[in-house]
Parts: sequence; structure tokens; C-alpha cells
Amino acid sequence: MKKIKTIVLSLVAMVVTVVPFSVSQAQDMEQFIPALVYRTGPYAAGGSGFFGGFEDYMALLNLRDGGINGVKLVWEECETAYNSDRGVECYERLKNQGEHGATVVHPLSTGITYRLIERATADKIPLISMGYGRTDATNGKVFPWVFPLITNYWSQNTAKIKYIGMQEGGMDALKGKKIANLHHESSYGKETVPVLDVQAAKYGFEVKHYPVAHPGLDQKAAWLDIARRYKPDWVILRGWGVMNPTALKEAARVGFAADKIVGVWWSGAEEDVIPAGKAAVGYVAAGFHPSGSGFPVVEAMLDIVHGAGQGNISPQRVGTIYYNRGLVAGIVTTEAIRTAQGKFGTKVLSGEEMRWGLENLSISAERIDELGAAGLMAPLTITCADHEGGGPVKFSRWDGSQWVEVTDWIETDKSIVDPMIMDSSMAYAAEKGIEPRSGMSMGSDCG
Amino acid sequence: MKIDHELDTFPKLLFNRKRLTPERPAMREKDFGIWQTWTWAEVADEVRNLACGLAASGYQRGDKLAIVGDNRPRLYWGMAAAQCLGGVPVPLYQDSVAEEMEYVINHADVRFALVEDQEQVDKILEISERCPKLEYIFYDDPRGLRHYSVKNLSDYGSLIEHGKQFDSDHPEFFSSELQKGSGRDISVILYTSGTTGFPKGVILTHRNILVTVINSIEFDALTEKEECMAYLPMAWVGDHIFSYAQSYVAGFCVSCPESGATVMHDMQEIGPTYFFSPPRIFENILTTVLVRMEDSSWIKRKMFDYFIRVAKRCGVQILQKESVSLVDRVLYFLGNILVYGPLKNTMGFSRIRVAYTAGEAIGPEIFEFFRSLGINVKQLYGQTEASVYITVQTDNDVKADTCGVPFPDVDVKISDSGEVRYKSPGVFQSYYKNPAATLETRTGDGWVSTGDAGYFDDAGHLKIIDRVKDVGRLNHGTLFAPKFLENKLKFFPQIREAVTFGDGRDYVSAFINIDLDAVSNWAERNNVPYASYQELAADSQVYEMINDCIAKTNADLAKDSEISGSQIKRFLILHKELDADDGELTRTRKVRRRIISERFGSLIDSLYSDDTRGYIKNEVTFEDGRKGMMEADLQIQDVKTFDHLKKAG
Amino acid sequence: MDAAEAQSHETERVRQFKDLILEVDGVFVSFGGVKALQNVGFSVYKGEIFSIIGPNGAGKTSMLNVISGFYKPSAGSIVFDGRDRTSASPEQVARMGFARTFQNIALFKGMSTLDNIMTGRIVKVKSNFLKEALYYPARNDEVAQREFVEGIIDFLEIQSIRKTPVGKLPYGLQKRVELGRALAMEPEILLLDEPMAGMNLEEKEDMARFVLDVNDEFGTTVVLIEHDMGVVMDISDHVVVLDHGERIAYGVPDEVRTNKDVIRAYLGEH
Amino acid sequence: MFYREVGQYKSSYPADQAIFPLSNDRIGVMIILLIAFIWPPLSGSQYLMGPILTQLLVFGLAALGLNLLTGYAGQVSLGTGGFMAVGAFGCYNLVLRLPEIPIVIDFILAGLMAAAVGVLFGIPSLRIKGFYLAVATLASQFFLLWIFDHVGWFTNYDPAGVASAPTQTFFGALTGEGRALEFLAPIDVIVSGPNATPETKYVLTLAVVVVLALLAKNLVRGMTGRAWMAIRDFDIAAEIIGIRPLRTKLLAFAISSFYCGVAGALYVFTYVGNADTEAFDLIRSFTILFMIIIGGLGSVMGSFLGAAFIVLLPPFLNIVASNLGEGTLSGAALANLELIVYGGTIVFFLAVEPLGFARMWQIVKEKLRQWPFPY
Repeated sequence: MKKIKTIVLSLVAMVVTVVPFSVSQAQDMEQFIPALVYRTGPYAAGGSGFFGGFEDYMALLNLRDGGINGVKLVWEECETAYNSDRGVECYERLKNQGEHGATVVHPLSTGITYRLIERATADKIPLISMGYGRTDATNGKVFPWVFPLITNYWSQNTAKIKYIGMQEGGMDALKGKKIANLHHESSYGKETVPVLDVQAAKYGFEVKHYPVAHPGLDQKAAWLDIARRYKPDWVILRGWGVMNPTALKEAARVGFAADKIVGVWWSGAEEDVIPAGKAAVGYVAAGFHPSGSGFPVVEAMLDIVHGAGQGNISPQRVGTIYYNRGLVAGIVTTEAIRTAQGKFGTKVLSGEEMRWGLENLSISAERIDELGAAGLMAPLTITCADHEGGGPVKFSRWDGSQWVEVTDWIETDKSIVDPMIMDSSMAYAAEKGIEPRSGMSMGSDCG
Repeated sequence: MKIDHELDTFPKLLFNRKRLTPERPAMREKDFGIWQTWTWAEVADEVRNLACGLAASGYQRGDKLAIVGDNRPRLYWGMAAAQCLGGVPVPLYQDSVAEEMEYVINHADVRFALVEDQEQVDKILEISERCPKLEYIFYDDPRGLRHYSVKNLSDYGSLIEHGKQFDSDHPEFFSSELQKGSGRDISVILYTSGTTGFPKGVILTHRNILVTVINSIEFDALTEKEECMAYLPMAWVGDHIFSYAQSYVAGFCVSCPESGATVMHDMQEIGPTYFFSPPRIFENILTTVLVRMEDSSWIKRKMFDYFIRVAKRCGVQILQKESVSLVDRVLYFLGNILVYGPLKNTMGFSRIRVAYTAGEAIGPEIFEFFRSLGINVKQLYGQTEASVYITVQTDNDVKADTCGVPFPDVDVKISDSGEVRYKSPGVFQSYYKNPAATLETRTGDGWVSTGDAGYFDDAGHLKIIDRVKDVGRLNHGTLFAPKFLENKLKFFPQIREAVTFGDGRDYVSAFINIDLDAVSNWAERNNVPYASYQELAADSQVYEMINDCIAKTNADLAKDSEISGSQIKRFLILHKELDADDGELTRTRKVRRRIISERFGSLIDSLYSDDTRGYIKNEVTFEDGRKGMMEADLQIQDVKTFDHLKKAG
Repeated sequence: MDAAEAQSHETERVRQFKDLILEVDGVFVSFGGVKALQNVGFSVYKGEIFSIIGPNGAGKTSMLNVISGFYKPSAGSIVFDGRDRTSASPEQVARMGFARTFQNIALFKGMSTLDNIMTGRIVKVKSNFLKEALYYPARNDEVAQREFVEGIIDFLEIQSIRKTPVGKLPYGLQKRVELGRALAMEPEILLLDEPMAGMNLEEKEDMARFVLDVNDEFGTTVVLIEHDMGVVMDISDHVVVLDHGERIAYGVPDEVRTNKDVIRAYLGEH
Repeated sequence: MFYREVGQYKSSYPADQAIFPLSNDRIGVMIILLIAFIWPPLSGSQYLMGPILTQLLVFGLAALGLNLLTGYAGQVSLGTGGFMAVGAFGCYNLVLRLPEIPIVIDFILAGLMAAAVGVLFGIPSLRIKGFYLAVATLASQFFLLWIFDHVGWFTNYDPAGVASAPTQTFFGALTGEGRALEFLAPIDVIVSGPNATPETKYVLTLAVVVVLALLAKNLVRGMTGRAWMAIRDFDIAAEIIGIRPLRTKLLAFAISSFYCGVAGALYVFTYVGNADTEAFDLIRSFTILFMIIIGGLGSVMGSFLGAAFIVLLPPFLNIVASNLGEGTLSGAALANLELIVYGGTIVFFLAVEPLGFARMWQIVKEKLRQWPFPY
């Protein structure tokens, strides 16, 4: 027995040292995209849903169109378990695969995004943190390789305050109101603390921050304080994973009304409310896309991809919030590839060419319609300086069985966000000794 | 061979070493957990102090210094110190009982004794009343002796202190004593245990030993870089030559083990390049190897067996730089990595350049086994009376069943009676106080009788068959060489000792002593219950096993027409281990045939009758020295014999 | 030369001592309501072998624990070499020159024999952890300790188990290693808690031999506790007998042996 | 099998007590070190140098720190993450605020800060032991992370609480024009920040870890180590031979925390490049505890073996699974399979070889030394 153990161990040791460095040979015309997925752990729903939609969309393009202009999309998963160290490991492992290395990376974790910013910059690989990540990376002059596409946390927050304002009867009515910010204690959760403080000062409401430690199962004390002592008018739920249903249940337990809780888009998926059962009814969450499988592109996914047995997620989850978010990510990613191909020719793109594609990405309403995604996302235009695209936010209410849209697209408040982004990013540039890109017009050619 | 007059004694050589290589290690001893090391300069100074200490106690030229104890540096230095003063060291076997010691001390007129520890001191004190000439006892290890208030008993340390004092009081004394020494002086008196009667003191001069030693160093190209272990009894001529004399001439370092029990381990640490041992040690090592392999996993056993077969096929040829097929060469290389190398490593034989086996004949299979692993073991035929060397095998010309060619400066001839006789510069002066025995051995014409029967083969190699008096003939005329048969039997790890009978009989029969280590190990693995050696020896499965071994030996004997007739027909397994304390073995563990025949006469009779059992009752000595009666009723078994097959063509 | 002289070291042990090294006076110890020691006092001379004996539960180990600093007496005093040390901690007691062994062997099971005995040198070490981390500054000190310890290993004849983890050793050898660790401290006073408990006769004799040798060779004062009177009486210079926490006899072995109270305590009537 | 010990006799105590008394081991370690220093930089594989080796070294160092405390001195601690955080944020602030100081000195200072904090939290060890002490050390974990989370100064008021390693050269700002070490400027290299090459970071980490591992080995084979082990094995007996329990335990806490602190600093500066308190959470403390349990309590090498197991097994399984499982298993099944194998392996080692890899390695080595014999 001991001998077998010895043998097995030595084999393991050998394989560990050899396997990781065998580089799989890239074939002709394959655009490689790593998938830093997490299918285990407390945040598995987000990881599997997002990449389910993302991979399904790439599969759809491959099956239906033979890729993008004949360039097949290939991807490889690496399980990060939402762990930052493992995210770094996955990034490093996958970044050199494919003909020119990884085209683009979706870290799908604010923590991992932070860990990768400098690495991706050095490696010249665009980092898309769609709806998460480092907000001030919106400033493309300081962060040329990071793209918090569509809408960033701070923007979202301004929309959320606008929504609350709308409910209260105008922004002036916010004066004297109390808002509790219940946030995940991580770089993700803390990201909106400054913008809330700025808005509180501007609109005259009071804000109190309640950090909740990972994974967020213990919120009793926080909710007791919220319900019994602080008694806010609104609660912003900036939760993640199991923290969300826990928060809703705790709120119900202490008797805080669900409809006075506004969630962020990482707290607004089916997986966040269903476990809370009745406690979640009436809860409102932000989003930059709706759920539902009624969109032509989603139907195509079910028909073509899942029909061919090549789905990357169980068909029941197709059309859920996370799935659709992955789908939107798929659209922006592949549209950027298409844009870059327009400039550099139909071929396998390098990271630098992909960045050009991203910085010149423009998805019009017509194009969205063409893609069969009308209503699924708002039109989007990215420039060298603006890596977000200033996307609007929609709010939906959970009615117990599905998300019901309660607002139209609400524009974010650039007047608050932009100066903050500028300050923060310039401070970063100063600390890191980065010379911001200059001489760029807001036009299409970013060089 | 000319000897420089400046360097004709060992003390002079020692001080020559101090001049030549003062910083090289001269001796090492495992003590206090590490190898304590002394350089030649340190040894020379220590010996000087020691000699002066002896002189301070009244040591005179010609006085005898008895040396008793395990191989300890200080005891070796004691020998050198005595020689410095023109005295004669008389090393004694450290495991001798008091009576044996008493004989030698009295016979050699010993005045001084340098002993190891309390055990030896007690032994000597016990006989001191009967040894009137013995005046001074010095001991090395003071443990337990601190409160002995005995006159003229003192420890090594105070001896050295006195020596220092004496030296500073008489600064010229030492050098003048050293210079007084000459090659013709007696260097040492070594008592041979002898198979019969009282031990005889062999007188060797410095010149006797020096000539032989210088020849041997040239013969094997020994240098000061050799590593050598001193682990054999100091009273044995082999140890005196190899661990003392050769070291002083060649300048190599001699290492003493921590204790008798740790020799193998210490040897592994030191890794001797030059090694000397009686066949018994090699037998024991081989037995240990085979026993330990038995416990190995199946795969390792198969691998071991396979590569040992490979080594048997081509190992010796590779060692002797003969041509071998490429396949075998590759296999041997592989075997060296997997088996031979590790094996030599655990045995401590990795660095051996030259090894000798001598003292008695070694089983050819054992001998080939070690050579096939690439260990340059050679056989040597020698005697105390010849300062060891008579014939010796040269590198690359080694045959398992011969003792090699005459050593440089040695003449060897075979007498009419078949006895080996020789003449050499190393031949001893006389037996101390025993002119009759001297004359009997060294006849007037200068030739020395060895008492061994032998002959030269066509290549000029000496073959020893047995003791002249032991070689006999069976009734149908076949040659009966008991030792030859016994060695063949002893190759089996299960057999520790064998005694064969046949002279003047119709057939050959044998007493067997099983090897307790090997057989008990086997018994444990096969769930054979036993409580004692006696029970194990009587076990029927053990009998079966031994029967097989003897049958294999018979099959082997059948191949040779000369000895085919001496196949072993009947045997029994003795109920007790043959023991030196009962006189059945010599202290060097040679079989004492005459005593055995006397003690086990009834069993021999049974072997030559139709009995299937034999009864015996006799006195034995237990480990604690008590004596008692032991009786046994032993099974006698017949063994399969084979017809001699003449080879076609 | 007279062979009979050789036996002279076996003669009667009547030895004279003059300096007091340890004075225990009027010691009281109690646990809860149980009085473990009541007004116990005795004096130990420098260089002697002193035994504390008594039947089970007599308070022997409590006495040893008081001497080695584990228990603080509620009354009474302990004077060592003229200095009062009644309230010293075990570690301070150790540094004053006391070493002890335990009845139930208190070796460091995860370490080898050598390392166990080396720990006994800790009080003698002059280097500190910084020097040790850099190794070379501490090397000479370490080697000096090792040399001392090798002397003890040689003295106790435990060379062959030098690098064996002590957990694997048989009982008798463990006891010897523990003695070795105590000796490594070069104590003024060696406290032995039933050193021969659980041993067969041969082992007991060996241990008695070592105790005598320690006393002879190093001049160490030995205070030992023993349940069994036999072996101890032969090697002790003075004996104090405890029973139920009280001193019932005190004196040279021959006096104690014939003391009526002692006989009664040992024969029963508990 | 490969051991040839013949002729390796020791004629002095220093030789007998050497870290690797057998020349075979010595040569082996030298070769491994040589390869470790040369091969990864030559291979140019950032993946090998970064997430594989640097990560292994950083956590190996932290595990070594914990092993000194738990494996050698017998004091269980769950505060490893906290002590790492002290080193990480301490070093960050040192570099940020005192850029003159050469980075290695920063590491040492960061380690010393962690050591000071460690001593503080080690004080309860005098009174409580085992499980209760482990719980008490949890306090340090929570308290320290709370401080770093809530006192913005430590992260230079970064909105997300992320301390991002500034660009720093080996000799610090002292090589600047007109500064004390200007003459060293030509050989100065950037060791942290976005412009530091993976090679530099890896080699620096390796050098720091090798030196610290050597110092640790020296400590544990000396009197300090013996005192620790004595306290661990039998505290009463340790006291009776003159070992001062509090001093010995606090020294263990200090040195252990020093190692953890340096590991934390390396985590920020040469491994990831930035860190928030998430990186040093309770899970991290547990993971490092697992490392020493799997690697072997009371073994310097075991710390690194355990770290290697914990760090390398997930990517290894992930790679194997994704190579084998293409099309046969869904991604979710693969991810869970990884967890099962991972957890199963840990349980297997805990149950079958509780003394960890170090003990297994010892057995293998003993087998090789005895080869072909079984004993």
C-alpha cells in the first residue's frame, strides 16, 4: 500500500510539473477567449450563469455563422472559485493560448479585476469588466486596457439614487432621508462607498454603510441595527451570491419592507430571490439588461445551440438574468471583434487589435435589432477616453415568479461620476507614474 | 629486499611518518558520536609520552607488554610505545577466559599489561595472584575503576602525565632508546590459538614483518590514501600486519569501530578501500544479505535474483577486464545502479580497492558472489609463522578455488607427503620458549611446514585441500576433504556450521548447525513455532530444508570425478551450536574435529549404523559461564546421492 | 598486588558530610481540605544521597514538587545554599541548580535521545536566537554543549540510541535518558522521583549503579523518592520517612530501618 | 537506491549536525536550488514563475512561519492571515511613504511589525492552550482585518481598500541622483509594480525564501528549536529544565509572525502586485493550517511540500480535467469533480499519513537508503 502511494505521488509530482507547460497548438483562424469561470462556491450561480450565456453565444456564432467572418471562436474554462489567487493563476495559464494569446479576458470578479489590471496592461490584453470592476478604469486615458463596459458601479449608483428620488417624488425629496448601504465586505462591495458619500452630500440625505463579511450569511446584527436603530428610508443591497437571499430573509424577519430595498445588478438575479421565497416579493433591483427568453437571440440559443446538444448550461437557466448578462457580454465582445476585423482584416486578432475594436465599438439600435437582441441592451458607443459607454439602467421588481420591469432606461448622472472618475484615475496615474494618453480626439481612431 | 637502517623498526617508521605526513590522519575511532581523529604527528607525540610513562614505571628493554582489549587506538599506541623502548608487545585475545590469559601472561613473562577497561582489569586481577611476574596494569577506560585501590593499577591518563614528566626530566632518553632499536629486535610475540594444546608464542622481528609488509605494499600499490578498519582481534597476526604494520609503512589511516556490535555500521561510514577478513565475515555478510532480501517485496526479490544471475554470468569477467558481450555489459551497468551499487553501499564495500580473505578456505560461491559485484576480493594463503604472506592472488588473475601464486621473496614447495612448505624473509624466529615445536615446524633446512595439504595447478596457483592430518580417504579410496565439503555446505544461509566425517568409513556423513538468524527468520514467516535453538533444530520442516541443501551439494559434487564419491549420504542437525567455550571451536571459530569426535562420538556411531535416531548427552557451557548437562535424541536422515556423469567428449 | 583490595570500593558506605545544601523547614501543603504535607522538615548535606521514602500517599511526590517549585508551601521555608527560595518558580529553581526526573517519565517524545539531553543544556547556553538563526555565531556554543552531552551519553552507555526518537525506546532506557537530561543541567542537587519504579531487579541495580556513579563522579547531591525501601537503603546516606504527610522518621538508614513507626507504616495500619 | 553513503564519516560535531549530513542530500539540494534559480527565468514562462512558483514560495513561507509556531512550539494559531496582512499593509506603507528604503529592508521591517503584533496576540498563550488558544488567535485575525478595512490610511484611502504595490527598485530611492547609493543605480532593478519583470520578482522571492528557510532550519536545529519542541512535547518538563515558558512561546509567536509578515509583503510586492483584506481572510489562515498539516508538522521542508500540494493541486486537477474531459463532462461537473478530488485527497492524507508529506518523504528516503533491502 505504501509503495503504491509512493508511486502515485511521484507520478502526480511529475505530471504537475510537466502538464501545465505543454502548450496546445493553435489551429488556423481561431480566436481564443479564456473563460475565468466559477462553478463552485457561494457565487457559483453568477459564474455558471454568466459564462453559460457567454459561451452559448459564441457557440451560436460558430454553429450558425461559422464564427465571425469565418474565424471560429474558441474558449477554455478555468475554475477560479471566485478566488482572487486562483483568478491570477487562471489568467496566467490561459493568457498565452491561441495564436496571439488571449483576445480578451472577462475576470467576472471585481477582486480578480483588481489583481489583473497591471498584468493585463503589461501583457496588452484587454480586460472587460462589464458592470463590475474598478470604476475609475472608465478613464481610458489612464487605463488603456480596462473596459468597464456599458455601465460602471458609480454610474449605476447615480441611477439608483435617481430611482429612489423618483419613488420619493423628486430629487429634492431626498433631503433628510436616510439610506443604509448594506454591502459585501470586499473590493466589490466597498467600491460604491465614495460615490454614495458624494451623492449624500449633494442631495442632502444621510447614508450609513453596513459591511457584511464574506460569504454574507451572518447579517443578523446589521439588520437589527438597520431596523431597530437606524431606521432608514431605503436600503441599498450591494450583495453577492448567498448574501442576497440572506439579506432579504433577514429584512423580512426584522420587518423591513422588501420594496424599500434596492438591489444592485449583482443582487438582482433569480438565484438571489428564489431562495428567499416570499420575503423577496416586491424587491427591486437594478439591471442593464432584462431577463427573459423571449428575445430572438435567446430563442436562437435554445434552438440552435441547445438543440445541437452543445449548450453550456442547463436549458432551464437560459433567459435568466445571469445568462442574459453573459449573452450581452458575448454580444459586446464579438461585436468588438467584428469591428477590429473591419480594420485589420479577417484574421485572428491580437490583443492590441482587439483593443482597437473595443475603443471603436459602436452598437446601434439597428444593429441590436439585427442581432435579435432588441430590448435586451441599450445602444453602446465606446471611445478611447470613455471605456464605459455611459449605459442607462433599468429597474425590475420581483413578483414572486419573475422580474417585472418597473422603469424604462434611466440615464446615469455623469456630472457626479465623471469628475470623480477623473480625480480617482489621475490619483492612480500619479501613484503609479502613468502618463495619461493624450492627443486623442474623442473620434474613432485611437491609434 | 633491503631495509634502510634508519627505518628498520616500527617506532622509527612512526617518527618518519611524523616527518613525512604530520597532518594526515593516522588513526580514527568512533567515540562520543563522531570519528575522533589523530594525525601522525599527534600519534607520534602520544606514543613518545606513553613510552616515557612506561619507562617511568620501570619498563626495561626486552620487557613484555600484554595488550588486552578491543581495537582501540590507545592499545595500538601501547604496542608502538613498548617497541620504542625495545620491549615486546604481546597482544592477547580480548575474549580469552582468565585461565587462557593466565597461561599466556606467565608463559610470555609479562611484567606490564595495558588493558581496555574494567572487564579486563577484573579478569587480570582475578589471576594476578597466580601471575607473580605481572607488576603493572594500565587501563584505557577509567569507567568504574575510579575507586579501585590496587597497587600499580593506574589509568592511561596518569601514565601519559608521568611520561610527560619523565620526558622533560630526561629529554635525551627517548631518542636514544628509539635509536637503540634494530630490525633484528623482536617486534611482537603473537600467540597462535592452535587447534591442539597450549598456544604457542610466535616471535617475529621487525625485519620479518617489515620485509613482508614492504613487499605487500608494493604488490597492491597501497598508498597513504587507503582507508582501513581495525576490527579483528589484535592478537591475530592479520590485524597486526594490516592495521598496524602496513599503516606505519604506507602511512594510511586505520579506523577503530565504536564497538564490536557496530562494526558493520561503522564500516559503512568509513568505507574502507583496503579490507581484510576471514571468510566467516564474508559468509555472515552474504547470509545477512540473503535473509534481508527474503523480507523484501516480490518485485525487489525478482529484480535482485535477476541481476545477481547477470552478475554471476559476467560480473567477474567485467572486474577482470575481460571481454563481455554488449548486452551483458548494459545489463551489468543497470544491475550496478539497481542492485550491486546499493548492495555494496549497505555493506560498506563501495570504495574497496583491494580486499583479502584469508585464514581458511572460502566457499567458491561466496567468493564469486562478492567478486561478481565488482569487489576486488582476493585470496591469500598465510600464517602467523610467515608474517602472513605465503601465496597471494594477483589482480585480474583470480580463481575461486586457489590461493594464488607465491608472494614476492617467498619460495613454496610441496613435500612428498603433499604438505605445503615455504621459505621467506618473513619466517618467524622461533616459538617463544618452545624449541621443540620450533624445530618441528621450521626444519633445519629453513623450510617451514604449514601442516596444510595442497598442490600447484597448471597455472602455478596453489590449491589447498585441507589440513594434512585431516585429509583422508573413504574405504573405497575416494579422497575425503572435510573442510572442502563443509565450506560447500556453509554457503547455504541456513547452515552456519558443518562437520563432515568419512575418513576410513564407507560413506560421508555430516553434523549440521543451522544458522539461527536465517532459520528463525524463515520460521517466523512460515509460522513455525519454536522456543529455542534446540526445538528449531529438531523441526521436521527444518530437516527437510537442510536435506534439500545437502542434496544440492551432492549434485554439485557429482560433477567432479575426484570427489563424486564423497557425497554426503546421511546427516543430522545438532541440538546445540558449536561453541568455543566448550572447546568445539577455536577462538577464531575453526572446527576442532578431534574434540567434536570425542564429544559427539555416540552420534557419529549412529550415523554409521542403520539408526534413524541418535542419542547424546554431554556437558555444555552456558553463556553466563555455568556448566550443565544437555541431552538430546536427534533425527538422522538419508540424503539423495547422484551418479557421476562423465562429460561427453 | 592484592586482589582483595580490588573489592575495597564495595565496603560500607559510612561517609561524613559537613555542609548543608538544602534545608526544608516546617512545610505545610494542602489541596482543598486535604493536607498533603504537615510540618515536614529535614536537611540535606552537600554530596550525600538522601532518600525520601514512605508508603503510597505519604506525600513524597508532594514534597518533591515543593522542592522543585511546582507547589508553593502554605507555611514553612526552603533554604538552598543559605538562600531562601521558598517561592521560586520551577524554572528559577532549575536555574539555581536543581534537576529532577519524573515518576512517569517526562521526556520530549518528538525528539531524539540526543536532543532530549541537549535540552538539559539550555540553562548553560550563552547564544541567543539571532545567533542561532545565523548558525555560525552559535556554533561553538552548540558544539561545547554537544561535547558535554556526549560525555553523559557515554556515561549512561546509551550511544546506540543517540539518534533514536525517545518515544520508540523501552521503558528502562527512557528512564536513563531522562536521567541524562537531568545530568546535562550539571545540577547541584538531583531530584529523582521513583527512579526505579516499574523496573525489574537487574534494571534497578543498573539504575542504583548509575545513581551511585553520578554521586561519586560528579559529587552531585542526590535526593530521591522511593516507595520500595530495599535498594534505596543500601545507597542512601540519610533517609526521611513520610507517612500521611507527616515525618515519622529521619536519620541514617540503619536507624530508620529499625524505627517502630516505620515498620508499622510499612506493615499496614493505614 | 541512489544513496551512496559509504565513506561519509563525521569527524566533528558541526559536520554531524549539519542540515544535510549526507553529501547526496547536499548535492541534491544544491542542484535543486541551482535549477530553481536558473531554469524558470530561462524558460520565460510567466505562468510557471508567477502563479505556480512564486505563489508556492509565498505561501510556503507563510506555512513555514505557522509551522514554527504550531509544528515546533505547539501553539495552534488561526491568526496567520492577520499577521500576513500586517506584513502586507506594513510593507505597502513603508514603500509608499519611505521610498528611500531598499525593498529587502522593507520586507524585514514589515516582518518586524508583524512580529510585534504577533507577540501582542501571543500573550494569551501563557494561560490557554490548544483549541482555546486557536480560538483566541482568531481574535487577532478579525481585529487586524477590521483595522485594515476601516482605517483608510493603511490602504492610502483607496476606494476599494486595495493596496497596490508601487513601483520600487531593489535599492529603493537611495540610488536616485545625488543619493547615498547612486553608484548602485546601474545594477538597480525594478522589483515591484507594473514594470517589474516576472523574472526579477521570482528570483527575489526565491532568494528571500531560501534565506529565511535556512535561518528557520538553523533555529529549529539549535537550542531555540529544542526549547520550542520541549514546550510542545511536555511543558511541565520544559519548565523544570529551566525553559521560560512565556519567553519561549512569545519568541515563537514573534518569529512565526515575522515569517508570515514577510510572506504577506511578498504576496503584495512580488506575487500579485496588490491586495485587499480578502487576500488574508480566515480562509487563508485555515488554508495555511492545512498546508502544514498535510505537509508535516514540525518540518521545514514539509511546510513547502504542503504549500505545493494546496497551491498546485487545484490547477493541476483543473488542467487534467479540462484535458481529459473535453466533451465528456460538463464544466460544472468538472469543477465539482475538482472539489471532490481535492477534498478527498486532503482527507486521505489526514487519515492515512497524519504526519504529512514530510514523513512520507522521510519514509521514501529511508527506503532509498536501504534499497534493495526492506529495512
